[in-house]
Amino acid sequence: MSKTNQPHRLWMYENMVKSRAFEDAIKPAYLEGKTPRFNMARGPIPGEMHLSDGQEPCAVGVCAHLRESDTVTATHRPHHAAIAKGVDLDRMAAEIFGRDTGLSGGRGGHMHLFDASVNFACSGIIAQGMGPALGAAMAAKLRGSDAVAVAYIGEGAANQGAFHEVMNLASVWGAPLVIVIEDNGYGVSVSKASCTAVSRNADRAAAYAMPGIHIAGNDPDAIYDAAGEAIARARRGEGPSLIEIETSRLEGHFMGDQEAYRPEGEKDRLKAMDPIPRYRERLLADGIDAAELDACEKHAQQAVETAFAFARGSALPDPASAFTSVFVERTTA
Amino acid sequence: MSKTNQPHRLWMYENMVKSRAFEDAIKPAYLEGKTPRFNMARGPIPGEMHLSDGQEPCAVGVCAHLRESDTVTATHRPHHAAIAKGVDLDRMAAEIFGRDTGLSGGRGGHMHLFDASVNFACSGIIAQGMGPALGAAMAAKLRGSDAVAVAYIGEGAANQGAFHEVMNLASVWGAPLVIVIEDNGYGVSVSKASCTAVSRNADRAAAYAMPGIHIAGNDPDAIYDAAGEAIARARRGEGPSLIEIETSRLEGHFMGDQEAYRPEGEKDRLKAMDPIPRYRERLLADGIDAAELDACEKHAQQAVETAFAFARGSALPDPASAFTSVFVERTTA
Amino acid sequence: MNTATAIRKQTIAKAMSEALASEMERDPGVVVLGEDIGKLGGVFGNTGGLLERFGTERVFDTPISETGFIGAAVGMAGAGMRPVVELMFVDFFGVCMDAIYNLAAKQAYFSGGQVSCPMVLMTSVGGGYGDAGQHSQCLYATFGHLPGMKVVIPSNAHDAKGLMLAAIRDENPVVFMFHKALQGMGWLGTVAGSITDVPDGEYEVPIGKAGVAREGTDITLVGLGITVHHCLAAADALSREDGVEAEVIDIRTIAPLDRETILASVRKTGRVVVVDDDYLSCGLAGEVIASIAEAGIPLASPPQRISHPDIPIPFSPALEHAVLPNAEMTLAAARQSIGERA
Amino acid sequence: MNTATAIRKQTIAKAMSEALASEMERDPGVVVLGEDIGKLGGVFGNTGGLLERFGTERVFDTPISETGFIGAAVGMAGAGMRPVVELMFVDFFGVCMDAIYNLAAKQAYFSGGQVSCPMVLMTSVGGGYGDAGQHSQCLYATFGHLPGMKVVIPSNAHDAKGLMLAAIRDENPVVFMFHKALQGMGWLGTVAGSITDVPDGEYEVPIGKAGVAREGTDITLVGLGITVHHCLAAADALSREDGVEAEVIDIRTIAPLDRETILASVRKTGRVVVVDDDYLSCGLAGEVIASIAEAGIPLASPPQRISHPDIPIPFSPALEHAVLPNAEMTLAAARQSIGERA
Ligand SMILES: Cc1ncc(C[n+]2csc(CCOP(=O)(O)OP(=O)(O)O)c2C)c(N)n1
Ligand SMILES: Cc1ncc(C[n+]2csc(CCOP(=O)(O)OP(=O)(O)O)c2C)c(N)n1
Ligand SMILES: [Mg+2]
Ligand SMILES: [Mg+2]
Repeated sequence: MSKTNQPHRLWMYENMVKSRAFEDAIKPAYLEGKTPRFNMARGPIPGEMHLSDGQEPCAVGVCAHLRESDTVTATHRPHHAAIAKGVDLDRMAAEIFGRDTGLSGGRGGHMHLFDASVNFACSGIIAQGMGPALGAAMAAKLRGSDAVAVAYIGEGAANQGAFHEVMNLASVWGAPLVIVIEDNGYGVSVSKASCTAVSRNADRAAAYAMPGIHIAGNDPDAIYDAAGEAIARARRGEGPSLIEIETSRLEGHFMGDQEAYRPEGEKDRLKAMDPIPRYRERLLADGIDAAELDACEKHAQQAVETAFAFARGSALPDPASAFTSVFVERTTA
Repeated sequence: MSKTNQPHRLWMYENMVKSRAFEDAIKPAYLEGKTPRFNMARGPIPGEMHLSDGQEPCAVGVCAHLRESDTVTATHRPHHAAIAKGVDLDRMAAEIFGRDTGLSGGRGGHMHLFDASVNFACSGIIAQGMGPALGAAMAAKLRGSDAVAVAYIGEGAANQGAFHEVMNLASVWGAPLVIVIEDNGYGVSVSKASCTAVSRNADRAAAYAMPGIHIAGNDPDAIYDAAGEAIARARRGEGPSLIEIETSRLEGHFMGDQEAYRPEGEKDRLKAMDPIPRYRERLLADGIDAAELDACEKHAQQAVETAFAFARGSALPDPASAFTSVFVERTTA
Repeated sequence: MNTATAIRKQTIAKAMSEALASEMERDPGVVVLGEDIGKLGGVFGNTGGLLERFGTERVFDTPISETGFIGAAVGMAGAGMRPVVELMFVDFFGVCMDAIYNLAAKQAYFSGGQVSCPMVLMTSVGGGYGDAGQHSQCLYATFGHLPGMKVVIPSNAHDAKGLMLAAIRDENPVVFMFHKALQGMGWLGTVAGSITDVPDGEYEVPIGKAGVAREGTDITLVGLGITVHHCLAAADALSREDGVEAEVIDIRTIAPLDRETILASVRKTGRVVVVDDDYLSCGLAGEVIASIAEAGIPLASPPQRISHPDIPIPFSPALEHAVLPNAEMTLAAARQSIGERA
Repeated sequence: MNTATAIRKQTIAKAMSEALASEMERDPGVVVLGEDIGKLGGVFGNTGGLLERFGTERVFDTPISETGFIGAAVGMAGAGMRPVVELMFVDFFGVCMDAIYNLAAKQAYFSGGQVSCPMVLMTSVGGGYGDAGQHSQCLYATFGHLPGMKVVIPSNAHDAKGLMLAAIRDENPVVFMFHKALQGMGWLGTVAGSITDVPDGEYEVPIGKAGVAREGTDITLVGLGITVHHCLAAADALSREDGVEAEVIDIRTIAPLDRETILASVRKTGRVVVVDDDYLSCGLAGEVIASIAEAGIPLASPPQRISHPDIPIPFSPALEHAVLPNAEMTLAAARQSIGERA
């Protein structure tokens, strides 16, 4: 980590904290109306809720290098990546609450966050965000811009056909695409080890003649460095890269998950390695002022509070709006 | 090639010749009714016709090791593999002619040859035969039999998602499956080099922790040796292998293909390397009697003539039979 | 055949897992494959306890490779086994439909009946719980349109068990849809009417036969899965408040569709409302109405259908609940039908 | 707008490639992707000459990776380009449907209109030439059932060019189906009526509007793609031999379906036969009939439909031609309709 990246480190810290604070605010809001017996259909935020607690380093380490004009496609577990990409937090919260002021007026919800102003999109179907990311990368390339695209996927997605097709196409086309695997060890209840033929998905990059980088430690700085190289490479027109990050999911697959599939004690071990306090300690050890970190935390907390107030203060959408935006009118002829 | 395999060499030669003779008989039959202007819809054999001329070594080198109880799934280009697997030649010809006596009573045609008695099946959708082959392999494994399955695909299929999924599953499950890539350099008009990120698909086997064997030379003996090892490995319960065979398609993608996409002179060069006369010379050089080879050729030719006579002598199916075999009645309860 | 007597109220999830266990016990060729169907017992609870009871040789937690493992199930079925495979949400059909409709559904036909495909594809359908447009679809018509597979959906636990038994024993591919709002998973809420007595012996509910969920003379309400319960609720209100006796038909088998049972009812009542929660255009409700029209049955008022409109399923409850068919819409349509003359 | 005058007889293939070339000329954001669409000019001739004219930066021969390159097209469209992508046969939808119906079709909705998806998916449909059950399907209803995409199919070259222009300029995903038997590839045979005058300027045929291919007063025959020609042939025979004047409607846009034009015709004639070559159950023909029935239009005889039966498409011509809808079946149904009273 070079000295010149100091501001990025604070940025990364603040965005990790913001993501965590956002999800810490989601948790009680999601559970409203769902007690005493948990019922996903109820409350102000119905449906599945996939939290990214513990995976924040993957979001900030990569997105620290990105511009608004770069594209990110995220998965069913998108909050941390959305926040790091600069998605409007107020409208994101409102979308998750299904409000009129949401990014999509409540049509999409938590698994379908789109913010065109920062080129952020999601898909809830495993590995299917990769194709659109490749397309965005190719659009940049064909237009001669140096914008890049990043596709986030989980390690479970690396066994889906779309992964293979997009990896090959990206390589053949020399697309400015970086594929980031967030390896949290599980696809719902199924462990990576039990369903993946290789121990490192990064090794699969060789099957597509592209660099494959494996990063252990769930460490924002290490991710920052590796992603910086891969993204710079893509910007230089040298083609795609695969980055595999060992990370950890500190909550269930979705809220309500009993997590009986985890080995005894695993969750405590993972929580003890929570990357956010660890990073705070590292920054302090590297001489950053506690006051600066406190300020980051405060900013983050305030942004989340504002966002939730905005969301809760917004109206539910007019039912008639369910019928709009199915098709978009032609703007030019 | 060990001496003990001498009978297999004659078997391989005879089956290559039989496949070629079969297709040489198909060609004029297919063109009946399609002249002066080629029209695929006309004649006794309508639809697409994918010939395997030049790819016969891939069929015989592998199938020489197979038993009836082993499964083969083939592609849209299935004749050579069907013949080498021992599919009933009469009923196969009748199926291609759309006759009542065909393997499937004319319901399937050239791209959907099924012969349950030798566990042979086809699919016309690229790479989609792999899943059923994996399933057949697993059925054998779960029942404790040492039967294996072989899935044939083209090199173009190695860029399809199904390839990736089945490779990974086969490895994770330790399935007795051998995947055979017939690399003829083209998927219709698109060259392998222009659409595949790696130069050797065998190298992709590493992404699934399975052996990947590359065989150059379109040589039945070399294929025989490599396939023998892979199949023995599968029978021993040691899991799947990938075999990539460099072969050549001596005709168009399908009959009627103008082949303008081929570089100047390529076709002549390939025809000069036709594996069948080359193998005949090799066998002669290795001391096999010309008379034995002549006898093989004669057997093959006779079998093909009998098959075509059977097909042409058979009735077209009763239209009412279009409605049967959609569902199969339950035989046991 | 119903060999049991004691009354045992069960959920559809439990009835499905019970049917699976009993068939696995009976037939060693039955194996279960899918994502999270082992350790977790199925996201929707329908494979609970199977791994513990039958082990990893019969119950396979798979990678997220639907094309691969559904394709493998086709091969297993062709080899004489009876795989039961789960596609967690029907919404995911887009990543694996070739294995379903070009392989499983056509294996018997392409082989001229030589090779059958006795497999069951279990898949969850339906919305109403805020899971948005990639996790709430029904796609009844998507599957019902394509030949070579049977497609069933139970509206209650009794039928779930009997249909599952019949599906596993069928020589043909059967798509077994189950509706999330009926599944009996507490965390999804459950329509009470789906929890019924489930006899504990073996019995089949025949595939290809619709059921008469309520007899009536004045109007026919046709539904499937959850909409059967909307129809029953509407029928209750009609009886109570309007003195109208509605007959309720539970389609139960989407393909092959039992047109006879529906037509017989409509011939009797002369009025019909069809309710499904799949998209409207080229939907199953339209198919039912077209079949009635083709048959030339004289109606006292035009046939009506209620379906999800031709829009993606919206996330916000304010939107989703406004467009999702329900009992009130069914009642209103029935009242309109009764009030009108053709 | 039609700015041209000279008469130029063209095939649909040529009309499609001409429309593509003219839009590529006009709009640098238009790119073409697919298998064999470059060097080969498209297996069905509809991209002929594009590679030579626009180069490898605009015309991409892809690997056999439909999920990958159709998904990429969604991303390109979201980024403001106008990709035209080919799925060689509609039968292959099963390997890539998620990219089509969960991504392309829902991008506008999920984003609340922020991100549109102006892409065209060209795909060949139809049988009749012996290519068997994985290469002969139509799947009109499969696509017409799922919201968020427009689906069109021309019955002649004039409409092919105008629909292609309109499709490329549409802000939304448009599935452009073309029927192999109308394509004008000599090697497939071609229905003569599909080869029409194609004005050489720019003009659009509006998406969402059915056409009246022949005016008439006595019965309405509804078709699309090739079945329009069956309807026209039947109408000719009816006029010549029966003194019956049939109106022929060319559906042209499968989704959104122009019910008004169809209903207006049926209101006038009181009799209707709908003909498609897709599978029957939950098909487009059924949708048309259901829409007529719902509208409560009084008919002089029950509506009829002719579709491919609910069986896989058989290979042998002896079987395929027995089950594939044709002009004779259309004529027979029309005569029955005329002869009957409701
Ligand atoms: C094609 C498809 N199959 C299955 C699912 C259901 N599903 C949702 S999340 C998930 C696990 C994904 O695992 P991974 O890719 O590792 O991401 P993680 O949840 O760990 O972030 C599964 C199986 C889906 N959404 N799409
Ligand atoms: C999923 C799918 N995409 C496209 C096709 C059309 N198609 C048929 S054969 C073929 C080329 C296949 O190439 P390869 O796998 O190398 O086999 P080969 O024809 O060379 O034997 C293509 C693209 C198909 N049948 N299935
Ligand atoms: Mg994971
Ligand atoms: Mg090839």
